[in-house]
Amino acid sequence: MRWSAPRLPSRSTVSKVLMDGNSAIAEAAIRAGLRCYFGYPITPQNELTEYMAMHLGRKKGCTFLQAESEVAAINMVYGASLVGARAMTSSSSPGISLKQEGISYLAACELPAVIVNMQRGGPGLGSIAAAQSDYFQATRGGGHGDYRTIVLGPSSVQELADMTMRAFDLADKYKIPVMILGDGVLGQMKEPVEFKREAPEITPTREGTLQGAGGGASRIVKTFTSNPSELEEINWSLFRRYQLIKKNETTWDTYMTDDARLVVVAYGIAARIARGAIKSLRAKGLKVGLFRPVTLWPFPDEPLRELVKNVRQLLVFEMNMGQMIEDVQLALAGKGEVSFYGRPGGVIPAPDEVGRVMSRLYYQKGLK
Amino acid sequence: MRWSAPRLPSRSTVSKVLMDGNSAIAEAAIRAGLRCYFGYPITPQNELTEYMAMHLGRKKGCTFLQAESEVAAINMVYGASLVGARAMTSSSSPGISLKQEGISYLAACELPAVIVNMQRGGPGLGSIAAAQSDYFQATRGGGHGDYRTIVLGPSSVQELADMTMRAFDLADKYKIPVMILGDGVLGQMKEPVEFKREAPEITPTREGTLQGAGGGASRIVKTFTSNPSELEEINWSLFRRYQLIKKNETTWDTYMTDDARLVVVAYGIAARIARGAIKSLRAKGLKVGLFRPVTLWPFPDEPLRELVKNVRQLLVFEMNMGQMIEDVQLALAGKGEVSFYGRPGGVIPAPDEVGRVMSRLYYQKGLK
Amino acid sequence: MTDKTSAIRMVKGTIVISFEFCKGCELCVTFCPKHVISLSDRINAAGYPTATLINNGQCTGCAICALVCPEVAIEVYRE
Amino acid sequence: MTDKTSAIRMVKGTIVISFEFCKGCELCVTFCPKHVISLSDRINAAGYPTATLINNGQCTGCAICALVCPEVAIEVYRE
Amino acid sequence: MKLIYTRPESLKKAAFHYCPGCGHSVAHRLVCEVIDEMELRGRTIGIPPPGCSVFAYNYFDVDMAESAHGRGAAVATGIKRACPGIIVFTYQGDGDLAGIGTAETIHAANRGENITTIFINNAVYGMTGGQMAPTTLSGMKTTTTPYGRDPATEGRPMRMSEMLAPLEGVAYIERVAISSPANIRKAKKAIARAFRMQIDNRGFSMVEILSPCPTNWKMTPVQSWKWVEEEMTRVFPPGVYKDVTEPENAG
Amino acid sequence: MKLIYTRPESLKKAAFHYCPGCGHSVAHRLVCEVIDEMELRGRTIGIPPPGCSVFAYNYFDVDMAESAHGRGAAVATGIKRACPGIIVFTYQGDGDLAGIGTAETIHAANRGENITTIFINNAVYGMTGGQMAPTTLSGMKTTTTPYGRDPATEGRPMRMSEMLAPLEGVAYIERVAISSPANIRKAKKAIARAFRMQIDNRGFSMVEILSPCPTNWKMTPVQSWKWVEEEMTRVFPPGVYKDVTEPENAG
Amino acid sequence: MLVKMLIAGFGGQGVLSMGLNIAEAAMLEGRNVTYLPSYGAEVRGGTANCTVAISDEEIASPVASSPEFVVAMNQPSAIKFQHHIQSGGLFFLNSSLVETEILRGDIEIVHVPANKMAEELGSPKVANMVMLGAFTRKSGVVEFDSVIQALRHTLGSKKKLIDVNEKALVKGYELY
Amino acid sequence: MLVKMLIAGFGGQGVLSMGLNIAEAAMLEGRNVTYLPSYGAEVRGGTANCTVAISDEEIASPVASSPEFVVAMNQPSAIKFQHHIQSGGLFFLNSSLVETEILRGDIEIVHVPANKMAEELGSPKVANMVMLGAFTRKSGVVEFDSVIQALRHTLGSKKKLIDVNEKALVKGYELY
Ligand SMILES: Cc1ncc(C[n+]2csc(CCOP(=O)(O)OP(=O)(O)O)c2C)c(N)n1
Ligand SMILES: Cc1ncc(C[n+]2csc(CCOP(=O)(O)OP(=O)(O)O)c2C)c(N)n1
Ligand code: SF4
Ligand code: SF4
Ligand code: SF4
Ligand code: SF4
Ligand code: SF4
Ligand code: SF4
Ligand SMILES: [Mg+2]
Ligand SMILES: [Mg+2]
Repeated sequence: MRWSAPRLPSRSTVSKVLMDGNSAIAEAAIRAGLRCYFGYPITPQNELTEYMAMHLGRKKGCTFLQAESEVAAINMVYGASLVGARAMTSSSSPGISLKQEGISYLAACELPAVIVNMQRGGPGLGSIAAAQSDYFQATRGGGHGDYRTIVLGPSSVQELADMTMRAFDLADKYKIPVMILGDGVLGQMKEPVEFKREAPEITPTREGTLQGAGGGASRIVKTFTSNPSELEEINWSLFRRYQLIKKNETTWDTYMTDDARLVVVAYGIAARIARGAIKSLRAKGLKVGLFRPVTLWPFPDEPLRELVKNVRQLLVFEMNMGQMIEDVQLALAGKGEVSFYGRPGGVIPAPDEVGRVMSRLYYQKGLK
Repeated sequence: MRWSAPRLPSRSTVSKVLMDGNSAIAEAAIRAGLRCYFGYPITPQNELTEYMAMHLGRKKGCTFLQAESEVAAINMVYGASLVGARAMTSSSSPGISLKQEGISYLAACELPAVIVNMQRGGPGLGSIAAAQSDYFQATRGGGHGDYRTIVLGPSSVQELADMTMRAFDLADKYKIPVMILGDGVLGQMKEPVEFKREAPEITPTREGTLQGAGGGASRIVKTFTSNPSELEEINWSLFRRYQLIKKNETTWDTYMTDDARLVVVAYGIAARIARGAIKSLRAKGLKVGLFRPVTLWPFPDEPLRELVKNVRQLLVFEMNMGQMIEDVQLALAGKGEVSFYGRPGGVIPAPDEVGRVMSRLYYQKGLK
Repeated sequence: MTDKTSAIRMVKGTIVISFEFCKGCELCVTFCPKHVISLSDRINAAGYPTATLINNGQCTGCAICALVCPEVAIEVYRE
Repeated sequence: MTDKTSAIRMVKGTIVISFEFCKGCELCVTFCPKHVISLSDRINAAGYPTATLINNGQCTGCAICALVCPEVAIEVYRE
Repeated sequence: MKLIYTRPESLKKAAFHYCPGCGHSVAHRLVCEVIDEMELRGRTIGIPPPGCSVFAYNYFDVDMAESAHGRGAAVATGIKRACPGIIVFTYQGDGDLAGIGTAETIHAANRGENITTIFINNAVYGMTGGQMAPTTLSGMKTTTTPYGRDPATEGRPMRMSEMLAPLEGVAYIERVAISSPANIRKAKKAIARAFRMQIDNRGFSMVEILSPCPTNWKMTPVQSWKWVEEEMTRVFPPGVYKDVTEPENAG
Repeated sequence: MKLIYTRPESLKKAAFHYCPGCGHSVAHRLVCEVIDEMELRGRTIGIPPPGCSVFAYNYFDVDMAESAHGRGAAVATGIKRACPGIIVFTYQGDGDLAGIGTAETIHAANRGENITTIFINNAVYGMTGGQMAPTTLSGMKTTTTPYGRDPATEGRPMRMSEMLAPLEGVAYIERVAISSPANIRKAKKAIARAFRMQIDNRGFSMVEILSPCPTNWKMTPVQSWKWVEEEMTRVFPPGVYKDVTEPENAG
Repeated sequence: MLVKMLIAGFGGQGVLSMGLNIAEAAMLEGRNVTYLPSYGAEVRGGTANCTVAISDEEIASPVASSPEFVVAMNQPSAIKFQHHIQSGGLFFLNSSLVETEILRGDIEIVHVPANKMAEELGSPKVANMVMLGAFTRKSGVVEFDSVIQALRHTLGSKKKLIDVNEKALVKGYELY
Repeated sequence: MLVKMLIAGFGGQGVLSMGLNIAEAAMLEGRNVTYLPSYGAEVRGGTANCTVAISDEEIASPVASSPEFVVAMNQPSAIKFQHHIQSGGLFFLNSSLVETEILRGDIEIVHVPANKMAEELGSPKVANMVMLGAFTRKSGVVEFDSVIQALRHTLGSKKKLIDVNEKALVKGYELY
């Protein structure tokens, strides 16, 4: 057969590009009006930093800066956020540990910021493979003191992009640091992605931030409070904000739960794998479904409680030794029955494997 | 009345000395065979560092070193523990956040170490008053990856001393970092204390540690594992150790729970305050008691579950916005009824105040 | 400004020491080239003995006292 | 040592290059003062073309090749 | 008579919480005088540290934002990069700048961040009760060197001005002392010069101020000032360590 | 014929995972040769970093323990303080030592910790894919300086040997280059000298090794060696920066 | 019985050592005791205070929100703490330095011209010991003997110091 | 239908761009696709691989533990990955470099002398394109047109490069 060069009509889904998750976050952040990015190299999130170097650094009025460490980077974010710029940093597990003090300060000073954690296996230097073992750290605050950050758990490159935009909006709305809790695979894999906003010409400046006092009264941003009662009131006022966030922003997703007898609870890449497993099992007639927390904090406990009114058997599936399961158990308060399947250390189980665990449980528990 | 100088018979309880909690930890650590202390100043734990400067630094073969930062200090502890020395660091909330990466490494490398956190109000720089708001960080691992540390919650100067000795023994026994979770008041207050061990002449060296290979095979201590399956196995083997610790070392304390209708769950200084409140309420005929977790991790969930077989009403009292309450709820899985009273930010409520909360609850819930 | 200040008389220079701000550190006392400041036994609300101008006629208004005063407690006047 | 090595003949000096360790970086080729090493087209298991001694008689056993070889792939012999 | 000296405008009318004779108070005033004279109040942000000067925002009548311990240079970097038009100064102790903040300080200086650092070297960790600082003198007793700093195990005092000056991003570094009227005048000039560098976009500027801490040195205020003048300056010689606008000190 | 050169005993018989032409491999061998010749194998602990050399423990046949990124000097301090009889060396990259580990390095040096640091300066973060390091040359392209390092915003390359040498705790610092047979010989001598300082309890010793990274520099091995010789040494001049045993370099 | 006391004054007035002395004395008597100094940033302000609790039973909290006894060695402390004292409590005032009128009628006020008496003894530094003597006598929380013994224990071998301190203690004790 | 493929070889052989090309082609066809490169420390070892999954439905996991198609551009990859292929799968071997006997009987083996053919074209670098051409033809996972279009999109304006790559693609495509 002879082949002659084709003149193809463009069949492409024009607006989509094939992009890795890390770059997609970067592009989405730029389109969300990011002004300052401060990062430090660590696998598996380097593409994010490098994309910023390439694209943000040359944007008018914007800054890309490779900091000398993760500690410096988060404190630079603090500085940029102080003056109202949309600011961001990214890292992976060990680097995120080093940012904990800084995150606690951001939370204390009510400063918006977006922090990306592309988790890898741990503890210690661990592995650079994808894992979900920083769930506790992200949702309980690995830093000191009573505070929370909003934590988003995307499970595709498209969601990384969308949630990055949402993260900036939430951060500004509630004056709170927002963490995107991804993992190595999400960061590295390429998928078609569509960006739903155009980058603004001029990056926005949050109102009411320090800009120099001008002719007016000078302002103070501080966290040190020598009077405990005063600090207590600050703590409670943060708490009230957290309650509000819980009320307004809790997000989750379900898949085939309507008639399900067994529901998997999973987030991020694990949720996606579970979904694949569910599809296969449904084809075999098993009534299985998925409950996916999208905001990991606030955790969707109310909807989960609703769910167990109909579904008794849950399977929490995480790529760790069992962390989110505590939130599930807290939500259920003894209702329903919760099993666990975990693969820590960076092992990414195939949908089939998860499917086998599910069907075993399905038969064991007599759900047939 | 004229007074003439007395020749008193010594009525003193000879073996006791009046000592602040921070110094008591230091003295106990030295008697437990501490060889290396690495610290960095932060209120309210400076007396600990200063005691070490005064007493450990001059001990033969021992080292006191003020590090350039908390990050350096925890990594020096890592080094000293690598070669089998009993090693320790101490700090308070913000400084502990900075140690999270190092703690994760210690856990990953199965290296014993003792870490003291004299908590203060947070987040951010917060206040230097006593608080309990690092419970999540301590018990969930503020660092990255799947790991645990043993966490002890003393509530008197005597216990600080005793638990410090226990901490070193536990750390060595299970090759795990152990955290003493105190608070500013415990560190600062003086009480009579008795030390139950004499300091060894020569500080011990743990066996099987790196010492140079000698004539034998060289050894490796590492956490980086490029193969996820290998790392997974490491994670599970840690997990099995954690299960063992849970089985063997879970410790708790109860006070007047036998016939109690309302039981307060509290640890550390809060437990002590609650005890005072209970004493008064008992005098008024209210059947109230105290359940005190002594190991915060492993949390005594089994004993708590036992307890709620007889006591329906619990009141969790913490000097924070609600952290340990999650462990209580997880333990109970919906059994019993759990109320919460929290004072964050460094406020230390009086026993009377806690007593009022208790009695209000007592009557409200019809426990009379 | 504050309630209790050293009196001002008409001379070449003079100073006004804030009774409330002074902490009695004696730096002005030490550095005044004319030795015209001294610590009094008047204790302020913060518990400090306070400095006072003892020989107003000699003050040149050189402002050295103000320069060294850590509490910014001294105002200087000159003809 | 390894299975495939350059042959040794009796000369003033000679070298043995490990076929498995060599990564074909050509540093020995570049620095050998006698220009007696060259890259062959034999590819080892790691996928690298490997160096080989091409003119054994000229080798002085100066060990410069071993000094620069990053892979410690070269053993040097001298009379 | 004319009022010829009074409190600068950008210094709030509040009593300092510092100990009698403390150098922080003087440094505060000097910075405020410079800010007033250069008319920078409206476009300046100051970054105070944890340390005795943690409450500096109660005195400086400019926008102020606290930094985490040691991270002043990083915070200032973030501000300046986001808003290059703002004049940013950090105010840092020796524990803060030369201890925990070593990396942030050196790298900001090396990058030539266009910020100004007021570095208060009082040879101790003041706020936390007088522990050894990186700048503590050899043999000096502190609460963590109760037998005197031993150079063999604790090293010798770190000289930050000397260490930073050679970095190419540094525009200006001068070490001054709060120890006498003459030296206080010099200190003010140095501060003004440092701000000038920032206004002119010349890069990193720092004034190291040798500063008495009578409380932790266990001296009277007057003794402590004398000690700065006579002892500290021996180990930390005052002077201009870098000035890119003057050929002989351009480094 | 006599075997006159073969693999040093304390270098395991394993193929390196490094790229062809990488300087790490050479540095490993030299350190092992020195360890063998000084008969230190039995009482040495090495501290490799995260970085391309993270697997160094697969090659060095001495006790080895990984450190967290940048904390080599702190870990070594802990070891040496606990067991002064052990010979401790850290092996660190430029990102590790001059970036995140700046504070630990400077303070260990200032304290005169009796440890030896092998500092591999390859002007990039090798392991993570060739990002800018503090030592990246001005104008040099890396993955985070795609348009070349801009001194105006990213600073100029940091010279660690120059910065550390003046510290009084430092006994010995030399900068060498892996770029030619002669320079490799010098490198080995420097390494031996550094260990000698430690054995003699003289304080902190460091050998900075300019080291080719052909992969991230996008060069052939031979080009990369030449680049070290011709370009890197211009910015980082080789030489002895401190030697307390030689009057003229005693600092 | 649980008693709590708060002792306050300027940093240099020795209020912490007064508290410590009482605490040591109580310990020597074999009783439970806690001593809690005020700490941290406030210390810079120039004032200091400490709390001592003594009991034959376990002490729940070392903090005293409403102590039975308050000692105010200076004016600011007198103003600040007068409202903290329990009804029926004792308020010890260093009348050499305190000028404030105390307006509460439900507490007993004990005036001790501590500085004046110390100066009379030729050592102005021992005003705190004068106060301690008076406090011991009027409060009765610890035995005078125990206070002396605690003092000796604290001062150790410094014989000269012990003498002058003891003298001051006695003088205060004999005031009432 | 979900298909997964793994492409492996030495770092310099262009295995990642091969995978990317297929992924781009699939995207142009409007299908779901994931592309996952091997990353991190292993890359130092000199080998690289990537996985592409293509489906008309959502793709659950970008990882392929048992892909339908495996391309081995060198000997180590051939050895390492032969056991990963699904029964009935296709194993593409760069026969210019692979000498191993494949022992499995349940898979089909496709020999492509990619290096040899590339050299014949005068550009040894395009061995990967030769293989890609053959792969497209034999696997049928994407249209050849899409591969070409993806290639053009990737290479952009580099006309000369496009030409030689296209030639190699065609050559491989026409092999079967
Ligand atoms: C992470 C962290 N570690 C420790 C502290 C405690 N701390 C507060 S200020 C300070 C240092 C004060 O010394 P210096 O910087 O010299 O300032 P000075 O008080 O002497 O002016 C320390 C260690 C803290 N707030 N945060
Ligand atoms: C806290 C932390 N941050 C980041 C990393 C990722 N990381 C691993 S090695 C490295 C730097 C490598 O560069 P360099 O030190 O120059 O060594 P090289 O690879 O060039 O030899 C980085 C940033 C990490 N492991 N830990
Ligand atoms: S102005 Fe000069 S002369 Fe007058 S009091 Fe002050 S220092 Fe003395
Ligand atoms: S210098 Fe100021 S604070 Fe000090 S004594 Fe004089 S007026 Fe008072
Ligand atoms: S020993 Fe010398 S002459 Fe012989 S091959 Fe090696 S470099 Fe060339
Ligand atoms: S120097 Fe070594 S690795 Fe490089 S080509 Fe020569 S023998 Fe091979
Ligand atoms: S402790 Fe020292 S530095 Fe702090 S306020 Fe007092 S004198 Fe100043
Ligand atoms: S990336 Fe560079 S430093 Fe790392 S192994 Fe390859 S050549 Fe060596
Ligand atoms: Mg200081
Ligand atoms: Mg490097």
